[in-house]
Amino acid sequence: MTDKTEGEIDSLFEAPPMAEQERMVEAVLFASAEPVTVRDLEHRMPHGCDAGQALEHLRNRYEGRGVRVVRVGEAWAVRTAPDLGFLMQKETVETRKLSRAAIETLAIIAYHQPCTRAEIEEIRGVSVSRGTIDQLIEMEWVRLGRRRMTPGRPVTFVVTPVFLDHFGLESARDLPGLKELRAAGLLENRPPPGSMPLGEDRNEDDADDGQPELFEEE
Amino acid sequence: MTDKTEGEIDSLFEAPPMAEQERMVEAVLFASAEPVTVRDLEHRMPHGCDAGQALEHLRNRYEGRGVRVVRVGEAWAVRTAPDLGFLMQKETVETRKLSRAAIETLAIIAYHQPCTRAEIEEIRGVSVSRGTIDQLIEMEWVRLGRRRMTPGRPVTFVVTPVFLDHFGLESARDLPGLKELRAAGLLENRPPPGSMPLGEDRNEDDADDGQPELFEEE
Amino acid sequence: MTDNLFTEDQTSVAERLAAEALIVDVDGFEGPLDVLLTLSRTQKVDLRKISVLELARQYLAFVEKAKELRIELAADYLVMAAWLAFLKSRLLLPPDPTEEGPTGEELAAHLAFQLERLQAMRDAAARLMGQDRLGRDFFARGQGEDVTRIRTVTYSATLLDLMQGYARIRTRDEFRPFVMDRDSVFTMEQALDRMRGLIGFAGSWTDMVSYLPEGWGADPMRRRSATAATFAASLELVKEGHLEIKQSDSFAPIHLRKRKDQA
Repeated sequence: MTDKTEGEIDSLFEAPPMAEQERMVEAVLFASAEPVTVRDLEHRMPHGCDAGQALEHLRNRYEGRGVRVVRVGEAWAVRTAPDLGFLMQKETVETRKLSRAAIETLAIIAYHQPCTRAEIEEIRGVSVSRGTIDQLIEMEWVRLGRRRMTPGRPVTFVVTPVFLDHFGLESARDLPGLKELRAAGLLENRPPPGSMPLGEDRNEDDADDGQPELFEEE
Repeated sequence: MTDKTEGEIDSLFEAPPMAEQERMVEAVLFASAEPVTVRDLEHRMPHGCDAGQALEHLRNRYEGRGVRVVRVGEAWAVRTAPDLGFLMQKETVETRKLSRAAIETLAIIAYHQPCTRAEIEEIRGVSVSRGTIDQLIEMEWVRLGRRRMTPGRPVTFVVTPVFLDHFGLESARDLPGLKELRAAGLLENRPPPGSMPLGEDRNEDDADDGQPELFEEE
Repeated sequence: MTDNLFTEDQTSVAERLAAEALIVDVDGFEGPLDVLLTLSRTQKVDLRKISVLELARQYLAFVEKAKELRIELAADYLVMAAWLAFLKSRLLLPPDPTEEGPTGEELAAHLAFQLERLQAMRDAAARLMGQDRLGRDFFARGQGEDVTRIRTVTYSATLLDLMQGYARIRTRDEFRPFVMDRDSVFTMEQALDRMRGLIGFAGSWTDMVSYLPEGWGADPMRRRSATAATFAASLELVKEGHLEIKQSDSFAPIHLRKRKDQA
């Protein structure tokens, strides 16, 4: 032990070869039904491993196969290719039917996040029943975000990684049509001119700031 | 499959290419909660598929990978490679404070090593439970020393390099003596003033002399 | 359901039927904005080119009809009607330069924006629900392999713990002569033991001094210790409810007796 050179000692703690790291990531992702974060991967792998790089290799390897390596927010998971869904009908679990109000509320939260209850109500033009958001939270599709720094410090809602996983989205940025909606100005929280029965006085700056900020965070 | 000659209607029902069949088997094995039989595979796959052959292909493909296609009785399943089982363990480390009895026992062994159980008991003034010394040995802080050449040839205990390492000591001799402990205010626990004529100097020589002598033996 | 009725009407008859259906189904609407969005579809134009004036007329007609049919409309429908009537007047009358606040055009534009945004969100919701979905179109591992949790307990101790531990034992050694000295000390535990045996007989008030152990009365140091211990033990027994204690005056003798309700 005493006369080992630096190099020899180093090699003792050297990370396994990339091919081996890839195997490790493969095993962990396959074993877990839930997405696994890069951090968690590296936590489990031997010291010095680069899970991110191994993931990239693995992702390429599974390109076009029956299962794929997909990104879910900050985490990664193996999922079957969507075109093979027809083979899996046996596995299908009937998901709870969501009400129209719940679906719209979910979409508004997803596209406008972080989004307050007042904003949801402004967009839908009706009050949001307590049960609706509760249901989405219970399904783990929606969670509380940061409080809005406006008078009353209202809570905001954001979508969760479970939501992203369920809809096969890498991040909230990948929501279908998000770019177009934004370009059309339809994701703006445009303040109503003067006072209106449907509107509320909101801080425009805040509305503008809030969105990109949260999307960054996701 | 490509050399089918029976006409166009047949080609409509032609089985998908083997690569596609392999994808299907891959997806089904992955998603299924139970191992899947070849018969069940064929049942799910489009007409004319050869699940057995697709399985063989898939099996070869996973050769040496982080997951394998394994046979479970009559059925097939995807399983992580056995050599990567260590990745499937999540270690949680809980740190607990060593009991007072254990610390005192350890201290006596460290200061008086090599030290017999009878000596420890004499110094502590109470009997030492077997579990206490076992725990210290299990922690690799204490090990058995030479037997004492006295009647009954009792075993002795000494501290280990792991112990020294943990406490940042080069040797047990580095442990501060009583005089230093007192100087450091660690012997604050004085008898009530006036109640006794306890000579504070009484033991000082003893402390200084006693220890080197004991350590010499090691 | 009402959506369909309004997207497919082609003829005036169909429109009329639809309008009636609209009224009959008023409960099925999610508020005035939903009604407005439904009505706006009858204009068959891009929501961006919608005539808000026309929409206001349609809505007011809808509210009128509801009244005729004696359908109770929720307050927010009526508030919207009032607001649209106001908007209509603003749009029809030439702008009054002295009047403050937003112009009719600004208000109309905002309403059009709200309708467009609501429609966009409904479309987005439909697209979202049409995405490939976990458990329907793609699947997670069916048989997750459990991660076994290995719990390791490590014990920690610092050098300070060790030294303090040792110091504790060694100082105990130093106390030994003091411990030897304790033959002049009568402890409260000893006194308690003694008292417990005696109180059964203490039916009437008795001076506490009589409870002092034998041979402890002569030497002042021993007497002090025994008195203090006995007094402390007496208080303890009072606290436990076995004994009553009284002292008539400062420094007067302390009297004890068994508590009456005690067997």
